Amino acid sequence: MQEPDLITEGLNLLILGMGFVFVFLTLLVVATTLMSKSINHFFPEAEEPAPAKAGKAAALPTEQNSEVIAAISAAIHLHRHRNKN
Amino acid sequence: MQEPDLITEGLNLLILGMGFVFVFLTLLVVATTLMSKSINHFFPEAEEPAPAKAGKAAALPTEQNSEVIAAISAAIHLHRHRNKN
Amino acid sequence: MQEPDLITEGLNLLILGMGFVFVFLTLLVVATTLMSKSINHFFPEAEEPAPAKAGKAAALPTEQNSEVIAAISAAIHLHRHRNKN
Amino acid sequence: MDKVLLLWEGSGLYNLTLPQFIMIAICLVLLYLAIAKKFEPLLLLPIGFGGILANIPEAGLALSALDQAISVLNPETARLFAQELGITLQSAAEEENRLAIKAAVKGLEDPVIYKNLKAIAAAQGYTDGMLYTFYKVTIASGAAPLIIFMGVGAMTDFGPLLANPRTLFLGAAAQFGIFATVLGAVGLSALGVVDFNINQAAAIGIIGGADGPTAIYVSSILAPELLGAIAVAAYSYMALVPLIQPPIMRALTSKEERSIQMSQLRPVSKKEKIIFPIAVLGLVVLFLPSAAPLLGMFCLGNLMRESGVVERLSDTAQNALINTVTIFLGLSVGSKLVADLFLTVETLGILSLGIVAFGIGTACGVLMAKLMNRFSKMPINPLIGSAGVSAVPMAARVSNKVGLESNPQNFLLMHAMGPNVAGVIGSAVAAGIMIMYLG
Amino acid sequence: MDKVLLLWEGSGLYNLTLPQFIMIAICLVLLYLAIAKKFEPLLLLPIGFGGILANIPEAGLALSALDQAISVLNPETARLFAQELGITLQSAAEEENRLAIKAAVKGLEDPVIYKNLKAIAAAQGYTDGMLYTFYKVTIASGAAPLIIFMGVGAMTDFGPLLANPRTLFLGAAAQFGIFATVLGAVGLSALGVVDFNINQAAAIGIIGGADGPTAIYVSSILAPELLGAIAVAAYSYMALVPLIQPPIMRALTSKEERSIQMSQLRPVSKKEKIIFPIAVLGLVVLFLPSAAPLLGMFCLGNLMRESGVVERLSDTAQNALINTVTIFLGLSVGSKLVADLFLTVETLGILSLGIVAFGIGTACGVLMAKLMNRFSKMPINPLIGSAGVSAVPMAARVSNKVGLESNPQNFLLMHAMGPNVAGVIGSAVAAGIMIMYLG
Amino acid sequence: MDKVLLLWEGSGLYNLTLPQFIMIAICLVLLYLAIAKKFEPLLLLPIGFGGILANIPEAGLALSALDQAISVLNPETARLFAQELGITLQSAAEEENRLAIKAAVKGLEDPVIYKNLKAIAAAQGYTDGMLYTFYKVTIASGAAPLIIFMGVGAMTDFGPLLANPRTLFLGAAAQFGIFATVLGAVGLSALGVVDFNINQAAAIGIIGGADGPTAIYVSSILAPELLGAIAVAAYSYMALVPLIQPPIMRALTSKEERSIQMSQLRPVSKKEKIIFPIAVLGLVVLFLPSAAPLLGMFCLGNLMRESGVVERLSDTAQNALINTVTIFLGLSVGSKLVADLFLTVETLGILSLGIVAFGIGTACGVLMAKLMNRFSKMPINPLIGSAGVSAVPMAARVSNKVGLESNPQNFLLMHAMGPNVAGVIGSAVAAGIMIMYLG
Ligand code: NA
Ligand code: NA
Ligand code: NA
Repeated sequence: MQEPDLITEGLNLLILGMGFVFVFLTLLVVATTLMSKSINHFFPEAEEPAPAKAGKAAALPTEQNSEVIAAISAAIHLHRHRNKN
Repeated sequence: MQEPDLITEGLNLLILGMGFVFVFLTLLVVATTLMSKSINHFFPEAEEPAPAKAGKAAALPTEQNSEVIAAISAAIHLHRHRNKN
Repeated sequence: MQEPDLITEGLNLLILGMGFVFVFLTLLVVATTLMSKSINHFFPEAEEPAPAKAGKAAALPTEQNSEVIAAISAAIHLHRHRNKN
Repeated sequence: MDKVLLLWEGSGLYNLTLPQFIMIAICLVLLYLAIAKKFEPLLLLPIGFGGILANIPEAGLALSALDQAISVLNPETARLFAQELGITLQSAAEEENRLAIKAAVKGLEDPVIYKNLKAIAAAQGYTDGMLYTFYKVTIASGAAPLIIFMGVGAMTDFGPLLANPRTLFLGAAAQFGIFATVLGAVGLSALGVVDFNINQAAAIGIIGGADGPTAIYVSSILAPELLGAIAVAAYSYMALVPLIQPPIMRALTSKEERSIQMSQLRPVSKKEKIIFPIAVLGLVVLFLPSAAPLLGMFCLGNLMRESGVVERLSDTAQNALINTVTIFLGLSVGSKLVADLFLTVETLGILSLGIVAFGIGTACGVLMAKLMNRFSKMPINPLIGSAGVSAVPMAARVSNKVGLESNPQNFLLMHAMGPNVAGVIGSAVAAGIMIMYLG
Repeated sequence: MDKVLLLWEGSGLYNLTLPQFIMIAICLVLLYLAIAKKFEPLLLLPIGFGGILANIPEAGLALSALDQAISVLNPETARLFAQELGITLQSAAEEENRLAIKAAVKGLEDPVIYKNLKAIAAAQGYTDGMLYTFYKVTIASGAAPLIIFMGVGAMTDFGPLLANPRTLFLGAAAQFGIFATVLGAVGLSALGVVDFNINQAAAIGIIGGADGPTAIYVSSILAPELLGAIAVAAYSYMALVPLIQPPIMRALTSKEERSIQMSQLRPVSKKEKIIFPIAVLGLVVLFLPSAAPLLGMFCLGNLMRESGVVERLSDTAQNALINTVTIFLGLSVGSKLVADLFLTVETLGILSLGIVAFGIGTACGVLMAKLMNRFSKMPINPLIGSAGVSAVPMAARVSNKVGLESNPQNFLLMHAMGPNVAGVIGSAVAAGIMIMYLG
Repeated sequence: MDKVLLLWEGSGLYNLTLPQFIMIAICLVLLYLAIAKKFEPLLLLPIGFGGILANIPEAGLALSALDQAISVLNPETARLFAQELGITLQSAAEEENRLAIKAAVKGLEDPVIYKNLKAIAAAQGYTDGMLYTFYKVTIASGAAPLIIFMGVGAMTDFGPLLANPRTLFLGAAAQFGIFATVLGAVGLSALGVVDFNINQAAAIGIIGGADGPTAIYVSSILAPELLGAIAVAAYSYMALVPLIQPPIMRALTSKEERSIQMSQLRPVSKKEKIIFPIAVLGLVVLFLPSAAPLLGMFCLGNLMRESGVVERLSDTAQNALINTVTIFLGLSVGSKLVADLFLTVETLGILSLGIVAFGIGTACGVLMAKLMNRFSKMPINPLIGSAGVSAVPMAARVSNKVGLESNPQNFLLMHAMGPNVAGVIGSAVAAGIMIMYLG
């Protein structure tokens, strides 16, 4: 008796599971599409993505960059100094 | 009967708390002033703070700096090389 | 009665411990030597160590280097520009 | 088909209650403030997100295994619980049995039976919800606010304070907001508006300390049931400092006072900075042992920073460690934003009292600065008094900004950093007194 | 001399069993694959190493204190255990007593007695093995896979998915591999080949999700005894994706289909990226509360990334935190590679079913893409369907590579990233359904 | 006014005992050494700070909830404890009742009653002290020293050892310091000077291993009550290596021996470095399972380093993870510096024996090198023998420095790194034997 039950359970899980996965992701497609459309309609921002990205990249390493720039300045100073001699 | 007790407790806490906060921070003012005076008297170190700060900044990124310097040298080398042509 | 037992235990531990440490590390010497010999025999790789090391050093900071190089390029550009004036 | 029904009956849409819906909306507002308005995003983003998770119906993320077992009691578990509790379940209806057991557990006094119930729930396959686990590890253990306080210590520069130690008095005066709010809370209770006991009143007062980890630490000890509202109030009002403080500062000062220029701060030697955290710790040892966890970890962080010999530890305390703990602390605070804890009239009381606390603290700081100005040779701009509430470094920036309005050459930022960090010490001292007196 | 004998009798060489030897050899193969072949080394290196540690004879690193006490039962502990269990030890032979107690503990139903036995073992000086401790803290608590999932969320860019949301269907179709494998597992059981119950079958199926943390999370809830084999299978097959997928992809598509060029993806605004994780969370709240831990942490990580206001938290979630958790997760998974759990016919079943799951998932993704192509104006290259199994970012790279073979100008990588991350969501949804239905 | 009295009676000044004062002074000396003299500051700074916190009167930071409940026993808790313990409290005086209960708890054998007492204390509102919590999580669990050892493994380059494997013998010989010290400790006990049992003697001996995590791990298992003194001794003497070793090294060698130039080390291939940690693990599996936690984690760290495929994990193990654990390990060790554990004649014994252990280890390393020189073709400078005690990398630097004194062209640093890391393996092996024999 146990085997048929097990297979039934497996089939149930298959149908229920795939059904729900599709329902859920379909809802997500709908939600995402609506969301994107309304955002692009109400807040049309042609140029935003690019600066946003750049902003992110620049956020953390500022301190580092200043060090780097200091090092470079020093190196260039040295380089000019040596060139003179 | 409970309400007056609660208010008394609140008043107690107010008087005791503010009193103790002032006592504690006054002691801290005294301790800090004495500490600073004795340190500046026994170890007069006009120039220490600045190198201390520099030392701290330089502590960790040494390894990084060497990389940076290597990169700079390479770049400058390239730059000189290109200038020649 | 307890003291002599304790000393016996200490002596036991000394003999057993030092004995085993030597046995273990001797086995390790043997294993290591055999391992090194067979590796260098079957995979003679005169030049591997160096690139391996370089590879390791280069693994993580790639992203960083690109930043550094961008910074350097900017600095050099600036430097050339200023030299012109 | 039964199974589809099961899925539907287990769905959020089917089970969502109005209070849960309202809480989720509130949490979305918190996320909006954190992201779009940059309201203390490091804390309010995880708090808001955790709040949403905590209110997902049927997920039980904020419940312990025992609470979950009781909330969805199956007959077998009910039987075992009843046996352990020594009660008999007469009713045929499962729901009545569930309520009987719930009431019996609530009234339970014997901790050994309680432990056994927990063991039974675990054996029946119930597990602690994710947020409950995070709460237990980070806040109930007391560890997370202390670790964050260590990181804050490692980020704090006591230089401006050491250059002008009298600014500690400003940090003391601003704590009046804390204790006045306690009085306000017990007053509201006496009037019958809300019902706070003295411990809850003290935990609410600490909002006036304007210091997140201190507020969370104190309320986790004195009134964990209010922790969600208190933390949200504390962080929100800290973000609102640029709106709350300036009107009060302007009302209490004349234009001449606001234009006072302060003399430049003397340089502070490395030795002084190293000894200062040890001196603070010494005073804690001598006078206020109950503040030892908070101020101890704060001083440890600062000593790691200033000693200069453990850069790696200081660096980790300021970055990887504090960031990790912040994520889980935020989620854990969010776990206290469940509807039945938050949607109460008490929360409204907390939010109202909290803003009063900020206002009183600001006013007392400014007034104290004016008072000190009478007795001192060195001039003190009263605007730096408001920075005594803490809210580091926002309050110091506000002092600077209001100062610049009156005198464009008057840079108060460094002078305001003294009372600003003094306020952190002051509220930790106040926290220690409350824990000692009530804990 | 007795002591030398003791040392010898306590040595690994004296106690090593053949199954332990085989397991150590298998783990060395895992290390070889991780290091020399770069098979998902971040996980397989610690898993393989943990597996060796778990199989060291006499070390008991993967055993709890109670298990250790039972495995080397001394007479005094035996007496105390027998007293607590309420059994009488008649036998003079210690080994017989040990087996009697072992059987009694195995058959024990009362969780309170179980707790007491643990207390007795601890009082007798037995301690949890190192790997057991790691397992308890990281996996049994559920925390580690969730924290890793948060980090993965913080590393994921949903831009390509948002630019073309229909690719979510590909991520849905590829989950068929999961459920088909469940059916295969119960089928094998029905045939009597192996003996899986429905929970075990579900945990095996999730291998087809091609997502490590999800697989570990699900099997830790539904079938912890199979966790070692399932995790090894999941990560190994993820590493083998470049070998498994291309033949299936080629068999199901014509050269023309493989050469289809897709139109360039539109730019996606920052606002869309911020709202997307909140939208996913909203659907979880409404429809699938049981997926809240997994998808909640994933969305939190992604929101931290995209909001741009908590860079420090996002950075820690992607680096120090996820790396730390990965080390201990790997070792903990390794603790389930002990011989008596792994060297079974079930493991062979799991390994066979796992690769079938990958194959079916791949095929369904490709077929779904072909189906969508019939009904859609915008052309879809069916090769990106295979990326719907997840295995981020390997599967997307495979789509790109196979695409380039047919048309050297056809760069599918970005297009394949959409279904690729959709597959992550898809398998988390599938995981939620399984946990709800069976957990 | 009563309340002010309460504040005063709760203050540290009122309650500070002389022993606590002395301990705080000792901890300040540790901080001074760490900061001003750079004595192993990464550990000694948190240890010293933790020691101060542990000795704050009335704060109870190093006490468990149960210990706190007993130390400030209120009548209600006393009644509940007495009931659980099955004793009757006849006395009217609370202090007598307290002592009666304290004695009963100390003599308690039944772990179940002990667990129940803990539950009662928690229910009465007592909580574990902060340092006690840290100790429980980091050291009592065994995790922290092992995680640090993993980080040390990830920082260790076995290249010099692999280029000259015979230096392993130097690392073996230097462990004589460990076992000789054990003998010394039992000898002192036999003479009645102090009272160490064999487990305590073994834990003291491990100081001679000159390896912090190993010393902490071993003493947490064999003699947790001595952990504070042992850790302080181990780290202090490691910092003093440049003072302790050179006189011994000079006394045992002639100027000619010290001037011996060693041939340059051969380059070691990446493959050898990858296989070495696996080979060490293999020997552990075969011969010394009890060393598996220590050497296993060490080898894992080294394999992560050398394999080159898990850079992120290796990087985290060497930085964020080891730093975090170091902070809490240090504080936890500090929690064992409470006056009644530390201010004993045993501590003086430990400190004396510890330095003897370092001396003997150094001497044996040097003598072994001289012995090897007799039988070997390749010359060995006996100065590198002293590096066999571990104390990485300080001892190797000392070898180099003393070598340069005799011959300014003689750079011994790389040659000394071989025995230096061999000493780490050697003392972990010794630790394994002790745990096996006594644990
Ligand atoms: Na404050
Ligand atoms: Na998937
Ligand atoms: Na050693």
